Amino acid sequence: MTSMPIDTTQARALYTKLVLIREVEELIAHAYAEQQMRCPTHLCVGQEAVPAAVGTALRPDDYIFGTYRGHGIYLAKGGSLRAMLAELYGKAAGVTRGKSGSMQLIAPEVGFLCASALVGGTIPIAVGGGLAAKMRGEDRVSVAVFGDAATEEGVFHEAMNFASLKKLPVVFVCENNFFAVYTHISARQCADNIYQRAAAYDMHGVRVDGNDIVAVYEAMREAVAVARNGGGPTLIEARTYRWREHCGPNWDNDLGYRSAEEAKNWMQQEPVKRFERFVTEARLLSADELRTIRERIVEEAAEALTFAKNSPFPDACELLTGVYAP
Amino acid sequence: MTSMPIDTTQARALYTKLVLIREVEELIAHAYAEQQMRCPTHLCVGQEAVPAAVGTALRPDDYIFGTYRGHGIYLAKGGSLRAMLAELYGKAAGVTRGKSGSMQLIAPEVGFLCASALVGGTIPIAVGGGLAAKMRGEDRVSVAVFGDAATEEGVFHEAMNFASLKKLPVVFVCENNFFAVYTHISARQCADNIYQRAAAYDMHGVRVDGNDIVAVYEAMREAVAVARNGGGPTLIEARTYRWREHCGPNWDNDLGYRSAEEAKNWMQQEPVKRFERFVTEARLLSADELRTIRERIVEEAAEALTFAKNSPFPDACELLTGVYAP
Amino acid sequence: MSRLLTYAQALNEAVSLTMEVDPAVFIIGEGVDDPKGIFGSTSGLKEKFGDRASDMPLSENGMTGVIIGAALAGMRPVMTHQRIDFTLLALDQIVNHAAKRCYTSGGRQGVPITIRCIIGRGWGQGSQHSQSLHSFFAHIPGLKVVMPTTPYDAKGLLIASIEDNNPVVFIEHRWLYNINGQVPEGLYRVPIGEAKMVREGSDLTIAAVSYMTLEALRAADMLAEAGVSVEVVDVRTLRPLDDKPIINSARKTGRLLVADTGWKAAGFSAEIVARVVEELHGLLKCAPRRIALPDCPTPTTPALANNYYPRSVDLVAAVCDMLGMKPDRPFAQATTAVPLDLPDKLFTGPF
Amino acid sequence: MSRLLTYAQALNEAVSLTMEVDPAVFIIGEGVDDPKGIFGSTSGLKEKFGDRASDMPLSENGMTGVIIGAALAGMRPVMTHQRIDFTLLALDQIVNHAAKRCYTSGGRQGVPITIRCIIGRGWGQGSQHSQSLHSFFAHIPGLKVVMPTTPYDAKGLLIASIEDNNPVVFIEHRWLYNINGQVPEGLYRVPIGEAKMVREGSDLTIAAVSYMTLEALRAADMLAEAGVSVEVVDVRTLRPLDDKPIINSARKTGRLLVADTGWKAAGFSAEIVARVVEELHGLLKCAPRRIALPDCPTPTTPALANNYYPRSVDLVAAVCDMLGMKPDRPFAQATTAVPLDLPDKLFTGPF
Ligand SMILES: Cc1ncc(C[n+]2csc(CCOP(=O)(O)OP(=O)(O)O)c2C)c(N)n1
Ligand SMILES: Cc1ncc(C[n+]2csc(CCOP(=O)(O)OP(=O)(O)O)c2C)c(N)n1
Ligand SMILES: [Mg+2]
Ligand SMILES: [Mg+2]
Repeated sequence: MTSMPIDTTQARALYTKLVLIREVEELIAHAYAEQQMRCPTHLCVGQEAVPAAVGTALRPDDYIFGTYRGHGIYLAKGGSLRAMLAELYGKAAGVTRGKSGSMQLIAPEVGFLCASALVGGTIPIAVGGGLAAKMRGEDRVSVAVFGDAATEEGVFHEAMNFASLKKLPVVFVCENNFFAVYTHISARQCADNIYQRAAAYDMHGVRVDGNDIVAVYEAMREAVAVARNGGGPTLIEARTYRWREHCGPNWDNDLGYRSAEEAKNWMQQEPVKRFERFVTEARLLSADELRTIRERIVEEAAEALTFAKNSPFPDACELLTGVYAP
Repeated sequence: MTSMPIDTTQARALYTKLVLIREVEELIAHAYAEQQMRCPTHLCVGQEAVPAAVGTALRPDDYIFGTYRGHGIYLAKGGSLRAMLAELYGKAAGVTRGKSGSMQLIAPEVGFLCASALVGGTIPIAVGGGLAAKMRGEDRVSVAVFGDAATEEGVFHEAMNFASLKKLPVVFVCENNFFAVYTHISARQCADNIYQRAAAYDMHGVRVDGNDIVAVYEAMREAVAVARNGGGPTLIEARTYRWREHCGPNWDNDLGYRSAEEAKNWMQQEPVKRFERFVTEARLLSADELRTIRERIVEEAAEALTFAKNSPFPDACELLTGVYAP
Repeated sequence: MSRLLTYAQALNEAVSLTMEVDPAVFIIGEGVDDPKGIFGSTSGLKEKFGDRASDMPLSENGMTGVIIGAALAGMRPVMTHQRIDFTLLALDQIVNHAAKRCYTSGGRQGVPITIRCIIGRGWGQGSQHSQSLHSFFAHIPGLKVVMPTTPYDAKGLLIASIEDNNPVVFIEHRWLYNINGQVPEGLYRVPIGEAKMVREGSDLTIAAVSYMTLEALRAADMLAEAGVSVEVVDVRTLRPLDDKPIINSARKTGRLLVADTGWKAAGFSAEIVARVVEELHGLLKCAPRRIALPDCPTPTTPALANNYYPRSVDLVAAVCDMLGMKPDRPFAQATTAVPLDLPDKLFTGPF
Repeated sequence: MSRLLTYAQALNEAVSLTMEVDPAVFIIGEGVDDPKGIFGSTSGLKEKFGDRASDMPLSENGMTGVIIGAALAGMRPVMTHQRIDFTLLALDQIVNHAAKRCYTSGGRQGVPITIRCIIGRGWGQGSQHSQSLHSFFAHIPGLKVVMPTTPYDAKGLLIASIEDNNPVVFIEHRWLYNINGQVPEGLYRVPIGEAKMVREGSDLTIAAVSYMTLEALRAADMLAEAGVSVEVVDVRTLRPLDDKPIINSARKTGRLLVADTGWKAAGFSAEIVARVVEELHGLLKCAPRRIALPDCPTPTTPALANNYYPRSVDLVAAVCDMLGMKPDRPFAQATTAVPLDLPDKLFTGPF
């Protein structure tokens, strides 16, 4: 018997985040049709294992930087669920008082420093987080989470070079879901080799099954340990799949840009059930425990949604406030 | 005895371009002190083997795109010497009627389509030349020539990906002289591995001694042949050394940013004498022939300089002409 | 023969027709050949023209360099950006390279590229997806900048842009995509560099940019009921700016209001005000005024975005104020009922 | 204690002093620690502060992202660009990211970065190395933009910029680097957002940006000899723009001339004209006027560049025209003898 990669505490933490992300995203998908969340919303249903594992592998004081598809890492890093849903509803209790909606979530109190609606935008910003940590002699790690298309932007290259040059405590996590909106990676990139590009930057690169939360967690833990101990950056490519449409709550395989079989295959590799099977078979958690965790989350999510719906909008006079920091 | 890599005709062509570039650059260095060439001027003394070989390996209808350090490829591709010197003097007979000086030379009539004072600026532009050729079904090749620092810019990455993705007839030629102004590559890049970055783009990469004109020529001929036959792009890293200051005619090793020994070592690998030794030893060209070629060039250069000095400035009314194409 | 087409259809037809007649024309951009076809404006081109209508990597600066190079090598590329915000990644190529090439070649080289960019608003697009950055481009010699309002102008100006031998930044407002208008079949050009008087009036001139032309026309309708006669000039081309129709109109009416889709400070609306007052000293009956975005990024929540975008009622209020009138209450009520993060159904045309 | 320092020395001292008192401050840029030290403005910092003064790869957009991230993580970075043209590569990070962060965080996050950019001219810098792109930044809410003219202001505004919790674009004119002025020792601040009247006068107001302030002062000297009294306001901060001193001055003199280092169309000078005429309707004695660059890229040859940059004589001519005077010949002769692609020796100060 091979040694168990995770223990019960880790299993519980991973499962909690995994299910939290899934349940919240599904709740949003359901509520979105009411047209009260009036902002572009990019769900990560199907991809939850990546943010859940990444968030679990980090300390609260580590930094993370993400994209417009950011609910997953926001929740996994410990951001307030109520404040996130309130933000989607454009309410004053939202993380940014309704000023940035789903695409630019933040939770600075738990190290989620920023997200961007510009593809690739936060990759170099995350490197800056690593630079700050290193300059101050802290053992903090800074993580950039981004999609496959973000690696086509010049800043990806610039950020990789600088992080490696200065041996910064950075982990680059690419969520490769093979698509940029409706365009397959093969129409955008010269090779399907994202993790191998690390070599060009004298950096370790690793590819993992992004629907296997344990695999992502292990790769992430190793990368974080290396970074924390002064060993410099790592690039992790986690291969996964987005279930719903690029932006919005619907299913869109009928558009014909990807095949039903492909989607079906990926859904058979569904990360939540797969992890449930793993932890129960490994007797890390019982089916009962899983049910309890999920029920608590469902309840919490429903409560947060009600809170968000019922909380007040910001006052009109806030339009011109907060442009500049005092 | 190994087979001879070049024949007499090629040797003559290479030598002619090599000496042309050297003599013209030295002439400029000499005349610059008169302060009549009133524009930033970046000489390529010491690096001549790269442009000379690149230019010789191309057909007149091939495209080339360069940088502000562009005299070499301008001359090697067959640009008019008179028009270049007139340009440096800001005269109406200059290639752009004095409007862009040394940094943005062009010679569209021989395929030198543009240069840029922005580091990295013409790398993607050269890829566009390749795209045009491919779309029209021509067997033309498009060449990007750029410095080591240009590979730090995001557009290098973007251009490499697109050229490889579309298998465009492009050759990327990096003149690695180890410095960006006064900054060594080790302070800017995570590894001294420019040619190896090609692998990340599923592209062939090759490193050559940039002071060995035969080596550059052979690498270039192969890359051009592959590109012309639909085999896609190649990245060539030619390692060489700039003798004089970054911008201007003077020597600047006294500034202390590089060591006298390093410079001396490189000067011992001087490309012109080295090639003279090679062609005479290989009996491709006689010492007499070499002398004749050089004398003709010296004469031609002196004549062109006189022409440039004596030719008239553009009329003041030209300030506002040519902003838009008719 | 003229038909009723949407703005999106008009754009599509312009590209399709130029591609038919000139093999040097091609179109490239993120999503050009995907199922949505840039909100319908590129749908079907892939089927008709194969690789000449293609997607591209997310490499805005590099790909702009690519089309510049293709243009220098004899092609006539069209690029699309689903949001103008993405062009900020490409300004080195657009401003440092494309805009300078003709001049720095001593007039020898043209760069016949057209860069289509969509500006927009609504549904919580927020700070990074709804900027209206046309003043950047209008500032740069060597670029041409057009912002058509009607389907007719969209087609005619896009054809003129593609045929132009210079880099043209072609800016489309997302809320215009569904409006209708009479559009002739076949190739025709609307000349770049001509403003257009779209409504005659005698009391006040509104010079409007892009979508704000529709808000201005609506304001003019509302004001007409109150006996105020407003002249509306659609700027259409920002560079080269055709200031004569605006100056002439302001000379006639004696009052100038500029309605812009962008920010005010150091923005395009300031240029119009400056040009008019430089020409018409002492001839205006009141101070000129600008209606533009408030000086802050775009908020996402509708609670704040509702007050972000100026609309016809704001123009009406400004006009009344400039004329020394008290605006009637009904004006305000007329539009505030419409949800402001979705395109206004009243604005479907035909124009 | 105050000493005579050059502008470059004043900048150097500002960075050095802030680095001494605040360990969060660091400076990074191409050439920061090289033998030339950004024309002397960063010389010695490497020796004093080690890695806190460092060079960087040629990755303008990425490195701007890096300093934004460092700022979000509590640092206070200063970046240098030897030419503002290079910032066009970084506008995505500056405009889409840094400028928006505070607002889109609901006011929770500041981005305390200072981006020093040099604008310049002369010696055939040409189209890609001599642009004056300040109007781009002045257009964007969330940025602050300063352009100091004197060594005193350079030091005080740079300290204020570094201490500011927002992204500040700090623009230095290369031709100011060698001018001299009295500069106090130690930390002091010149507040961001204050224009400054630098010469009192009664006949006409010149609002000048950066280096053009020196040309304006010289023009004022020349005009004083002809009995014309010119008031000069140094704009100093472009965003937030302190328009009151300009408006008050124009109200008093009744005439406004704006002297800018950049292009005219949709540029910063238009904003000043617009603000003044919006406030002073009917109070100006003649039309306002702008002196700015001709509408073309910068030519390299001195034969054309000589006519590209406006100078004191051009200001004098404009002023005379606005006052209905014929300019005296000697004015023109006074400056055309100076070679125009090198900094004017008459402008060394002290200021
Ligand atoms: C710089 C930039 N270019 C284009 C876009 C439009 N866009 C938004 S999301 C997206 C797809 C990005 O794909 P990927 O990075 O793989 O992330 P995913 O959406 O698959 O999670 C595109 C093209 C953008 N937001 N920013
Ligand atoms: C985008 C950009 N950043 C910075 C500069 C300033 N600069 C001019 S040349 C140069 C060095 C470039 O080095 P490299 O690419 O190796 O070419 P080399 O000069 O060595 O031939 C720098 C930093 C520039 N011109 N453009
Ligand atoms: Mg993707
Ligand atoms: Mg170099």
